[in-house]
Amino acid sequence: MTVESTAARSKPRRSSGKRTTTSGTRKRSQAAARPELVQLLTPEGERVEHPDYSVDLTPDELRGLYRDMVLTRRFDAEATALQRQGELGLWASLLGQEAAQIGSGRALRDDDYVFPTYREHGVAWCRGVDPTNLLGMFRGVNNGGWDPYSNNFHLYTIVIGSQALHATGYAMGVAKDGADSAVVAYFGDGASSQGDVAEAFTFSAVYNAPVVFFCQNNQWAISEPTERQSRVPIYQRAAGFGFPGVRVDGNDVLAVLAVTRAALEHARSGQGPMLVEAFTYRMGAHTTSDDPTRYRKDAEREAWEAKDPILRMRTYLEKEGLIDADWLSGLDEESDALAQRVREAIRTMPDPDTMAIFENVYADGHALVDEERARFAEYLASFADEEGR
Amino acid sequence: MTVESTAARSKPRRSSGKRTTTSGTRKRSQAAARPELVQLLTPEGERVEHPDYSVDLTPDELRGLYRDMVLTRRFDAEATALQRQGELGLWASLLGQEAAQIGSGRALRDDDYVFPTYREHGVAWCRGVDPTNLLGMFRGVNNGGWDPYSNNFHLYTIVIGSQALHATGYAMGVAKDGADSAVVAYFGDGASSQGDVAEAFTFSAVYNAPVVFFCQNNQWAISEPTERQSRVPIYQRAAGFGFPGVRVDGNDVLAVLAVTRAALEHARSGQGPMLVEAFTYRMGAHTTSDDPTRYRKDAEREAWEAKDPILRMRTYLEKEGLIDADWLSGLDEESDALAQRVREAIRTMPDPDTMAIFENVYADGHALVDEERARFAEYLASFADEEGR
Amino acid sequence: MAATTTAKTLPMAKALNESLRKALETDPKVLIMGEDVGKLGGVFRITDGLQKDFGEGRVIDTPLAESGIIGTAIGLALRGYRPVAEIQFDGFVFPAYDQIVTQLAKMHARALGKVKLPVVIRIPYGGGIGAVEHHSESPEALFAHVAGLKCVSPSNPSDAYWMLQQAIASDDPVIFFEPKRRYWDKGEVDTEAIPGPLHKAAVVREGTDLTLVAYGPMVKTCLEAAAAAEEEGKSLEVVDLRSISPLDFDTVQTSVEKTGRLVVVHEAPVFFGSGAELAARVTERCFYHLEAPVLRVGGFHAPYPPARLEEEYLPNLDRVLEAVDRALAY
Amino acid sequence: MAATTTAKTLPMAKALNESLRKALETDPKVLIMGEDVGKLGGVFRITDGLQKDFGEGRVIDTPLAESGIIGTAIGLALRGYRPVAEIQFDGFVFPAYDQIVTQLAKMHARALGKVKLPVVIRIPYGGGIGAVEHHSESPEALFAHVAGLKCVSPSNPSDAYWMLQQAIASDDPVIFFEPKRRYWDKGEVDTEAIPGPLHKAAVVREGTDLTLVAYGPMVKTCLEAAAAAEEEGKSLEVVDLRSISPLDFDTVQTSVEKTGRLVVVHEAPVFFGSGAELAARVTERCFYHLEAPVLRVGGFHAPYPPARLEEEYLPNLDRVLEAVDRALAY
Ligand SMILES: Cc1ncc(C[n+]2csc(CCOP(=O)(O)OP(=O)(O)O)c2C)c(N)n1
Ligand SMILES: Cc1ncc(C[n+]2csc(CCOP(=O)(O)OP(=O)(O)O)c2C)c(N)n1
Ligand SMILES: [Mg+2]
Ligand SMILES: [Mg+2]
Repeated sequence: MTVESTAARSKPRRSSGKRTTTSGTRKRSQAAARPELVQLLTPEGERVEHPDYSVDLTPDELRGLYRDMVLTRRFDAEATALQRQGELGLWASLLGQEAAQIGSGRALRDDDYVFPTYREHGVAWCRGVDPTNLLGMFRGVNNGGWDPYSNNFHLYTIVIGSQALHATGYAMGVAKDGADSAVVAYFGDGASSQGDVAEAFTFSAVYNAPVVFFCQNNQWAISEPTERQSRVPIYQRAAGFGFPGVRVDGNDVLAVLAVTRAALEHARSGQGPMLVEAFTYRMGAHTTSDDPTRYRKDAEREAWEAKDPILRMRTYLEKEGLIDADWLSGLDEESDALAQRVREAIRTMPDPDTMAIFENVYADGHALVDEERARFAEYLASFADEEGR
Repeated sequence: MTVESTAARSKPRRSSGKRTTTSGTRKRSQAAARPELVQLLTPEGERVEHPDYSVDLTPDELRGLYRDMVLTRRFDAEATALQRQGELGLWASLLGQEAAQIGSGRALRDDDYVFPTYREHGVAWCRGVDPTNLLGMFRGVNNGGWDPYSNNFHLYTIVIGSQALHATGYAMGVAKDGADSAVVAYFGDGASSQGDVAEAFTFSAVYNAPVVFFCQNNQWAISEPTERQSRVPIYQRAAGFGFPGVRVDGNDVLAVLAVTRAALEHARSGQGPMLVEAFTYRMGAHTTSDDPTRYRKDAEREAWEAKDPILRMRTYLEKEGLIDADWLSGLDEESDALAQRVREAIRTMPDPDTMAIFENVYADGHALVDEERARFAEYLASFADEEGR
Repeated sequence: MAATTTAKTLPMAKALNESLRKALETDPKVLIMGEDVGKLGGVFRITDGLQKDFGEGRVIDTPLAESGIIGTAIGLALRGYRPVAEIQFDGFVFPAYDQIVTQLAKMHARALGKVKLPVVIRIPYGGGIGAVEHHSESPEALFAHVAGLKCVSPSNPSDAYWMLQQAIASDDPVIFFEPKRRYWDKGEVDTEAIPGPLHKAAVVREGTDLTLVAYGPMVKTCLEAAAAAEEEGKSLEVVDLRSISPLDFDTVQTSVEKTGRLVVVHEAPVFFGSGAELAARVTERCFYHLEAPVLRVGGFHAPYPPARLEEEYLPNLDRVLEAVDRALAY
Repeated sequence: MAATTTAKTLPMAKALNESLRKALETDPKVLIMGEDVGKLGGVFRITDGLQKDFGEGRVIDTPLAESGIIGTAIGLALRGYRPVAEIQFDGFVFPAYDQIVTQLAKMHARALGKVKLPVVIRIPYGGGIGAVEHHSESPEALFAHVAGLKCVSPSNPSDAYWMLQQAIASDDPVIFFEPKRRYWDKGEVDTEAIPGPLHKAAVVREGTDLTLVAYGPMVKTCLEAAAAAEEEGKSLEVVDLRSISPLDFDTVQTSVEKTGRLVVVHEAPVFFGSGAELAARVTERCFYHLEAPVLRVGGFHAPYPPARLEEEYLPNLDRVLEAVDRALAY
């Protein structure tokens, strides 16, 4: 019992610019006509074709995707290191999910709006959110340090699945406004079990809201494998709500880009929601607090390392002669600079003022907050007085 | 994009007893090989065949189904009348859904367990719950007046969809016990939008729990048509969670019986959950508080009257010569007797004792309840004293 | 508010309906959403006729899923809309509780003020209408405890009209508790008046011996109790809180400093209810003025009983007066 | 409980683990369910090793859906099981709130006593561990207000062990709040002792000038405050409530009748918190004994702050002593 995706019919919108045709190296994907997993670049770095999805990118665009993935990974590694050094209380690494995030993030238009989980550092990067801003909540200086509207990138949401409904409501608003932008809700394989995600499917389908549900199935929800959440592939969930679902190789940045573009186009063109399941892998721990050795085998990780999203892209670019040692060492320098910038930023990141506890609880104020703020200020002042004596 | 039901493969378990073969009057259902709607008896009272589902019933069994439907409808009409007379605060009529409820109710074994909504009076009848017991909560003397364990029929649940999870948990327990019984969760088309129902789908699929989700799609959730809940048929929801769904003509008691038996067998035989969508119609108001003229046309109701579940069965039984005027007038008498019994029962139904407010709040007691009970008793006694003076 | 030429006499249900109509007319960003709010006009007809006049795009029948209603209302608010969501009955707000408590209440703070959540959640609440389970509850304490939410409850048609206007105009999420048993009580509404602040309590009857504090459905009960007490020569002041979060302690304090005694009345269970907060704070503020402990009259620590018991269960004139007598006996 | 030969010194986390192990051993109907409770042993390792020893049929990793966890636990209980459900963190209990409040809490009453719901919901709660949003909250008031639930919170390893045994043995639903910042604090546990009643408070330090009341994580803070106050010549009595619903007012009353002053301390926001209920009821019971109003120390009416502010936000020794001074100044 399989559910065919109908996403294929809406062709991806092409970005302008000169293109190189790299079809010389393309092969048809090995599987039958419409394989379950959409793939355009094999783990070995070979371009393959898919009957429904394609991308046609300029060398600059191709290099750009690689650069995005490398920088994102470097930033992520730096954040993990900063957590070990005690600069962050926690870090949720995206290691292994770079293609899923950069591919989808680069499919977006500026006027699209994104609702992330807590792990979408690569998408944030594509949206232009300053990476150091992402660190605030993990350091414990705030619960989300950026203005969602400046990059159309919402705050990280920790309560699993709840942002799927926000995305749906936002998309209902987009449709009401007559805008042709789209909204993306990111969530994980674990989140697919939450009632809120199902309700988001229902609302978006009933109102035909322009929202793309982007599920990064990284195989694990902390210690639980995806089979604990579903006994069939997650992308199939969509059909029963009346909209298409598709599974894409989440470690293949080209395929993710192509599929997300198609899904966004589907949404923009008034066809309503679509579910993209990016089949990927969380190569690291769930967060820095987690110990994956308790629940999964090294062999599994090793198998997935062979499908690394960055490696395959590099192999491909090299084979195509699109990058060389010079370019790569330039990127290395850029990575180092980014890492250093992040390190410096964290060390100079100010602690919040104590009285920030009482700020922004309400937009229009609240008598009790005012009273408690005043009393607490007095209380704190009493120590200052004592010290002052 | 349609999702094929796979329910067909598990054949219904046949009940013992002598059977009449009524195939002489059977025709193949008009639609193609596997029509979306499973039907064994047309609105005109003609037996048709279905490639996947069949029933083979004795004349007594066939008459029994008719009798059940007639008595249930009569009880329901009486309850509606009692509400008008002020004996009940509210009544939720099942008018039009008799086949869905009797067909599924009669498919059950004694050791199966049922979780109803607030409208399953026909299922309660099949379970042997005294109909007058159903009136308690609508009269306002209790919130559910029967012992769920004596008939394996749980209390009515008003919070939409929540019982789907109870059914799933109960079924997980059945599986743990190694029992071969099954559990049925009833719910409506509106309920299909609730997150709890989706979570029940997820849990039951993941744990392979022996539960049948029986959705009576009566076309309306109060004033909202089913399209407000889903843009595809509800039975299709199941496939995306990894289990079969099937739509049955909910006004065809034979088809409902056949399909529910197959679903129960599916569950019992270790294949996990199954979703049955009984396509039916709420012929009356949502409840006695509702005014359907505000939101739906008479014509719709009239169209459905032509598909009445009781009429078609009567036509069939008469055509087959299985019932005659005598039998029918016997049933009339039985109906009148039932109605009278219900009327008498309600008039003698005692109001609860005031102190019942404090009863059964906890199984093991609670100091505050004891304190409040004592104080309130004193308070009430103070009036008695005054009056006594 | 004194009657003027622009005042009309309306039942509370109609006042709410007119208030919603006004909001829809005035601000194109205002949306109404909920179960059966469209053609049916809601089970209490509070949204009667609005979909017909403003269309399905502004008055939205939703799927039957409360978390979905509030979750999408949040998204709509983020997009610049001002959703007014209806929860059909008090007992059905809980599927949405997570969205309300972890998202709606906190998002403004989470965003360091960068986003606003002008969402109103209308909840018909309380008992006294002979309904079945889940249709008569008073869950206000479960919202008042949560920072980021405001909670109000009108007791009369004029407040219903104006407080709803103000709630919709507020940039904060407001839980708007409508005393369903008072929907059909009539009162004067002046739609041209200039209303007082949303979160200020009102002394609705002056007195000198004891202060009765209530909100929503119990204000009427307290006024009746005060009238009955007067016949016995007791002068009770009645304060209509109107707002439950924030609580207007100043008004209560002023009254208690005058009367020296306080009885708080609400339908919700007493244990961990609004009366506890009032008792605690007023005792702290008026320790030397109180001649008796603050007494509370409210629901018991038990599920709301079946309808045939609700008359005994609900605080009524007798129970209020019994507490008044106890307080006066100190 | 005094140390005996059967006592061992354990951190609270391990005491809870042993208590669960004991329950699984003793009663085949006991089940453990929750997110990551299996191989991982829970994010706090409270269920460490249990799935290995009792199998996947008794220690059940669930899909990521809290309403599903509690809803299926209810069904399992109806089938005769005794589920012990783990909610991973305080802030994630809200998706299950509807099942807890409208189903779990009421079903026994709804069935006129015909069904029992022996479900324990374990919730690691409270702050002080430097966590991100939703991982440091104290939502106990939101459960205590609801009839049909019992709420308890141990403050030390021995109580953790025994109260969990008793909660599992109870035929009522129990919300079991585990003070996560005390998981690693060690104490003596005598697994052969005969424990006192689950819902009785304990005087954990005797004193004469003022009573400090707390539960869970704040008991230690209060004991430290009492020790510090002693150096200043103030004698504070400390009561560990242990149970939040029911509250053991008798023990508190006895103490307050002796000391004449009461300060209640909890991490949860003060507004509509446990302290309000205690203040209201104790004032009513001890009106003529109280020489000062009951004062409350707790969280502010604001979302739990980011970790770098929690030290200031959380009640600590200084804030407790400041309230003590204020109470003594009356
Ligand atoms: C409602 C809720 N329950 C539990 C948690 C704790 N939790 C945080 S992440 C996580 C697993 C999420 O898995 P998945 O959705 O697959 O996303 P991933 O972390 O793999 O990216 C859990 C259980 C939470 N944040 N919210
Ligand atoms: C959680 C919840 N929300 C709202 C309601 C109010 N309500 C009662 S019945 C109903 C419609 C149910 O429709 P459906 O599931 O199709 O069942 P039907 O009444 O048609 O049998 C609604 C909205 C409720 N009981 N529970
Ligand atoms: Mg995952
Ligand atoms: Mg229906």
